[in-house]
Amino acid sequence: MTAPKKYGMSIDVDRCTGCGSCMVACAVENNIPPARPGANDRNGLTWIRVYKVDNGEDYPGKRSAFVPVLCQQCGEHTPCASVCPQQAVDVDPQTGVVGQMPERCLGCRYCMAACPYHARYFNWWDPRWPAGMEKTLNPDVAPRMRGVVEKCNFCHGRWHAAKEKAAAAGKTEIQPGDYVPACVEACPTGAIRFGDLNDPSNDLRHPDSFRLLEKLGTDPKIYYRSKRDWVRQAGQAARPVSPEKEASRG
Amino acid sequence: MKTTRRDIFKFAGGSALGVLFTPAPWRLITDTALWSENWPGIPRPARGEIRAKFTNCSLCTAGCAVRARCVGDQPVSLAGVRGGLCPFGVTGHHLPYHPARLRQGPVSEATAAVAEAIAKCGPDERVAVLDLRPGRTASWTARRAMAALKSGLYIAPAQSPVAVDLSKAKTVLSLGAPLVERWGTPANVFAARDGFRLIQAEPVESRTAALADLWLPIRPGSEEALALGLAGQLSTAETAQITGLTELQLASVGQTIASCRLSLVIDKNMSPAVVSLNVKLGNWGRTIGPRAEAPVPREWEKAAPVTELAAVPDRSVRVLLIDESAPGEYLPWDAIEKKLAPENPLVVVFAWSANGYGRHAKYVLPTPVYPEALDDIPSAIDSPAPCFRIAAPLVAAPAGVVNPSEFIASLAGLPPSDTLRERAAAIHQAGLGTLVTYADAKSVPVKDVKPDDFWKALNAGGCWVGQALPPANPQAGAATVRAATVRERLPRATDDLVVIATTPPAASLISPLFTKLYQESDLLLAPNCVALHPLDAARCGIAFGTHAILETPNGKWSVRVLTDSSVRPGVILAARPEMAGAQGKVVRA
Amino acid sequence: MDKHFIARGVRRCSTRQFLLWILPWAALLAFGLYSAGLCLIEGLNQTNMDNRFAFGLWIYLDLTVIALGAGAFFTGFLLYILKVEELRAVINSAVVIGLVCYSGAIAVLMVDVGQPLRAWFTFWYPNVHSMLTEVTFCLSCYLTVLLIEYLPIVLKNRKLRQVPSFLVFEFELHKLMYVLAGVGTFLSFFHQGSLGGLYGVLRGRPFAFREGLAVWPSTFFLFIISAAAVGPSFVLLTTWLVQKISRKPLVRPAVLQLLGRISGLLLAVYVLAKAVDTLVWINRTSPESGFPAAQYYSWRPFGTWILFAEIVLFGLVPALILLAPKLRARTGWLVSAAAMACCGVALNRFVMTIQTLALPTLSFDKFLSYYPSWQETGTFLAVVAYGVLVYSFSFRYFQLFPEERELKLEVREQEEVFIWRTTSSSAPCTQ
Amino acid sequence: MRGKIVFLAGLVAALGAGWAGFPYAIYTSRLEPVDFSHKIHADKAGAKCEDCHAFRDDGTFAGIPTLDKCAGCHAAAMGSTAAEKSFIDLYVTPQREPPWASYARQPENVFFSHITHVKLGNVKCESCHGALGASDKLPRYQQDRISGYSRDIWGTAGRPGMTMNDCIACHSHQARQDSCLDCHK
Repeated sequence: MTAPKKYGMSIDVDRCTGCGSCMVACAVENNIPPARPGANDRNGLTWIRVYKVDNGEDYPGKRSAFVPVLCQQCGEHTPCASVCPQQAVDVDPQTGVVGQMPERCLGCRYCMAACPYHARYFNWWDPRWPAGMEKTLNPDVAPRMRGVVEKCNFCHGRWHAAKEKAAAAGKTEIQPGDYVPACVEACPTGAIRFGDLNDPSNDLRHPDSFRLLEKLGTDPKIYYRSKRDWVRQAGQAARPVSPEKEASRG
Repeated sequence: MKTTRRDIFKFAGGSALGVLFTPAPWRLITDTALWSENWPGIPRPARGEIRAKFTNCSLCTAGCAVRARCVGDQPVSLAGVRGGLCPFGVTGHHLPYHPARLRQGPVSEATAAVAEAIAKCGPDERVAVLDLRPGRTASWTARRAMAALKSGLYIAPAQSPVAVDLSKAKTVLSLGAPLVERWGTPANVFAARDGFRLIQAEPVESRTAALADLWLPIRPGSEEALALGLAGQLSTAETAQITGLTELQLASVGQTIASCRLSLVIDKNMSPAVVSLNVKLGNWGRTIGPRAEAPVPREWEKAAPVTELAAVPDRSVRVLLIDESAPGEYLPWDAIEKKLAPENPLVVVFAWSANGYGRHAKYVLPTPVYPEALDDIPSAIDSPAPCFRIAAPLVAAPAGVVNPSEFIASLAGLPPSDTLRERAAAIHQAGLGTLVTYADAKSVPVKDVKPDDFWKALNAGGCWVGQALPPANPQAGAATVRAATVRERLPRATDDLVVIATTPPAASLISPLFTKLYQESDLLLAPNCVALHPLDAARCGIAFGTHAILETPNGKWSVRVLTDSSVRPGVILAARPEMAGAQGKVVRA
Repeated sequence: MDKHFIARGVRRCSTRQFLLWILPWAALLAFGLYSAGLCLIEGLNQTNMDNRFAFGLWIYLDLTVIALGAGAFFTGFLLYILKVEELRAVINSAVVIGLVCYSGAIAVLMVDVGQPLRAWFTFWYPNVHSMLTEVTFCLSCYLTVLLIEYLPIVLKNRKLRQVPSFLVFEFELHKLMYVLAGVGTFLSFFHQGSLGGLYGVLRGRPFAFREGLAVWPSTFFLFIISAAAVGPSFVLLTTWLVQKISRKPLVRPAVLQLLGRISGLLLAVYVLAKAVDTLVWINRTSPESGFPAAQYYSWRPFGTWILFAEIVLFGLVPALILLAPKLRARTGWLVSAAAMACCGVALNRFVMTIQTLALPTLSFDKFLSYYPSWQETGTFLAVVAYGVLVYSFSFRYFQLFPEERELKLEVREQEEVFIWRTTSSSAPCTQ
Repeated sequence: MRGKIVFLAGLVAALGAGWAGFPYAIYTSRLEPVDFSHKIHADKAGAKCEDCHAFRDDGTFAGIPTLDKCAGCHAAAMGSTAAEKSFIDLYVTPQREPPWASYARQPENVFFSHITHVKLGNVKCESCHGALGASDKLPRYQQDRISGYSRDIWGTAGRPGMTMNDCIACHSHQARQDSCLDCHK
């Protein structure tokens, strides 16, 4: 048996240009279909979603930052895992990854109501790709069916591949370089970094890093980083916003 | 004995009870549950051996090195070799399957029509090729072809005569250049980003502005004026009045870039005003220098000169062949239309889809799309050293597509030849520079490589990097710009709004997965959307998310209006380049 | 023509009138079934729910009808366990109401889940920590109990009695009633509670999250009390409604008043508990998870008024009315108070389901709104129509109100004329 | 009395249909395209399974060999059996891949690494695939009508099963059972 891992991420908000490479790379890796004509930002499938966050000012005082939000892989009383009625959600003690089993899911969406980060997505439509584009699907990830919940699992297909590669070499431990999620690989600025939080050699947990809604006590494994105070504030609970300002958010 | 109704009930009851004690019902509910795992409509990814192929992305002039993960021969995902790719590059392998992708076209018809039109060309009528991405080997072929034709003309958008070196700069003043959004080579930009302080002067808070150390919200269209002001060709007061910045801001910016020995001023494609400002700041030869191009065979030298569209006499082009196969800078159609001959001009467009200039053409001929096309990528604006990279096809192009440069060459009767290979041979002959191969992350001097290996390496995603030109003449390309011309170029003060295209602009053909960015999230502005400041939207009487008509000199579009308080009042932010214009208004649909 | 199906001694309207009454409801049911079918075949994209509003009208409906249907178990509990004999007058009706509510709720749940074919996984691979597992188990068990409780009512039908074995069976069942009532009560306490727990355990939704007593959050107990409180009110309400529609005295006024008193008593307890819980939540639970409670009520239209309406207007006020013997004695007050109590619980379930999901958690979230699509509404209406139909048939052919016959006789003794008028009246006397 | 008999009749009829008829009715079955004998090949062609069911360089499992592997020996008839002749005429000569039906093909959502089990776990091929390698005749391929899965991976096929329960049994026995995503993708 290998030593248990605790995979996590460090996202430097000050480096994120909001280009969206991570979002499309994630969709490519995990066989996420393009949107149906009727879909919108509330019923789409974006395992990692980059939010445009602002300091609440108006032009020219307005300043924006881009915050990629994916499944935070909560470590303590994981909100989604405890509520699933039929064990479709579990936390892998070996990796710390919160797993979602679409084939076990009955689509009650209780876990989605439970997730404070809105990182879980429901297949409202049957998966459809333009003719011929199925050829570009990733064989390491099974496409999901309509009516089930899915979410980021740190590119589990790549974890399998890395383990198989290690096994081919007769090893049980994988090479850290062999397992990198698609969004990390795709980020042009290196804003997203990935690794084992148990491994002291990486500095994913920087002193000035913060986590989303830390006070909920869900112990997320995604550590954000920013020098700007208002960005660090944005990572915490909602603050009341007057309706007209709400409307003015593009 | 006759069976009564009661008997039937009893029998049914008995069998109902009996069935419960057989495997049937339990097996049936399990099977149906399993059926829901693979019921019709869920595609099955093909399995097979996983291979890695290397190539260079030809979607923009950055030409990032790409490692393709293939199942058998089919690429299933693309990744950058030096740092990540932009979303366009990451999804490049979807383009061949885009619903709007052209597969068939009237090739023979077009050939005949063009030949006939050329034959019928009047004395002062021209046959022109409009090449959206000059500097490629294909461009050289087109230029040679146009030289061979007596009335041939080779038109291309203005190219920056200079190249910049971000790695040396300590302070970068960007006049609206989308530095962190596909300007130059992302790998180089982000490698250098931590080394310099970025000042972004731009009317809207673009993604570059959001990440800049300082953002100067200037008036739309006043970039050039700002450059002149900093160069001292305009008075500070006038510059402030034009740009909308305070004199204090101007002073501090000027002070910052002047005091720092290694500063750099850039804009979208290094306009003369910006170059001369750099020269004035003494950056010439330090952070900015002449742009170099990879060597070409001697016999190619007699090629048609590169003409800018503006320099072409109006209503003179009888036959216009637009090569859109390598996406480049967008030229407004009305500017092109002005050059066409008055009576039945013939416009043929080579494109991936009919959504680009194809809308205005008589014939649209399908070309191989990015991972199918064999092409080379000219060196980017931020690489002082010349380089030669080949976008080697990852998948076979479908039958029925045409290679634009072959088509054009055959028109002019050039002998068919493997031009890329000839050029590679010429580069190898020159013997300068090094060959960088990403598959094994090696770089060796070209001298030590055999010609065939050189060619093989290039086709396997290798890259030749030459030496930067010596900064011979400081004034090179630094044409003097008169303040007067800038003044008259400024957008006139009207009650219309200025329409600015977002960067990167929505290409004519993008992966269907881009819905993730502008439909399933609001990260990018969708092609059918425009963004206004809430006050402007209120003034136009348009609510968030409602549909409206965008009217500009270039045309009318039905758009969805979003409100965003990071857009400057008086500005409309649009996603499609053809929407950009000095005057625009949004009216209720 | 269906005369020989109708119990002796009671009078029901003509078949034609009955059909006229049934027809619109049947049409509504058909429409509802069509929209439900759309959701099942086309998928849940037919609804206006989305990733952020993962629960919508249907879950709200489930929580509400199950709370209202609590009358079944609670009346049974009072009658069979606590021996409050007066309630025998309404127990059958209560059972039918319960059956309707629970079966309707489960039917809607089957449409609500994305993969109904896998619904049974919950029984095969249950996650014992999930409140939803608890709900599913208790609901389905209690539904079977209700069916068994309903059976004797059916078997008492004049025609079915002719089958001797049925009579025997029914007699045996009656002996079983006490056990069933006990089991039903136990199950009901659990699922009413776990329905409350459903939201109370959502640590990620501090608006709904409540600290626990034992293994359950406080909402678990609040839901039990509120359901028990409103159950009798709803029985009262329906009984009164049926009396109005059928224009017949069905139970003695005393019974209704008794129901009212019970309801008022429990409602008072509930209001007290709810008030305490709210204070704890505002001052401790919510702030501790980083959410100042004030911000929940800064999002229009959900101001503090909703808190007031829930606790005072539709909680305290009806409780006081029902507890005051003078007011209770007046049908008008009694009925409207009962109605208010029902509204109060409906509002509470609305706050728990809809407002919880509408409120943002992350600072860059938007405040969300949601309107059910016509398919959702149609499915909802199907349940209502189904309920009315089942009740109508039960009322017409079975003995829902044992006192009805005696009351009739009494009345006849009193005034011949009155009876004569009612029976010959061609007014839309429905059942 | 008569009622009881009728009732019992119904009961018996249901039981009979459920136990005798249903388990066969639920499967479709078909022959493999080629009458192939593992036994003969094991004796003549290769000693070990891996000789034909090979691993790729990256450790992934190639599964059923492709035609070129067969054609390596059977470009022309080696023996005189009708089976070989028809195989050559039908597939080798026209370069057509035989439409093999894979008994052990797991559902799309299953990740199974042969190399991990064979190399790290030292699991014998037989312990999952049974004595197929020694068989002289390929059994009929049986497919569940509703779920569409092979009988070997879903339902007992006489051979050691390859159902999820079989996997779990072995994994839990070895305490290598951490999460669903160990084996699902």
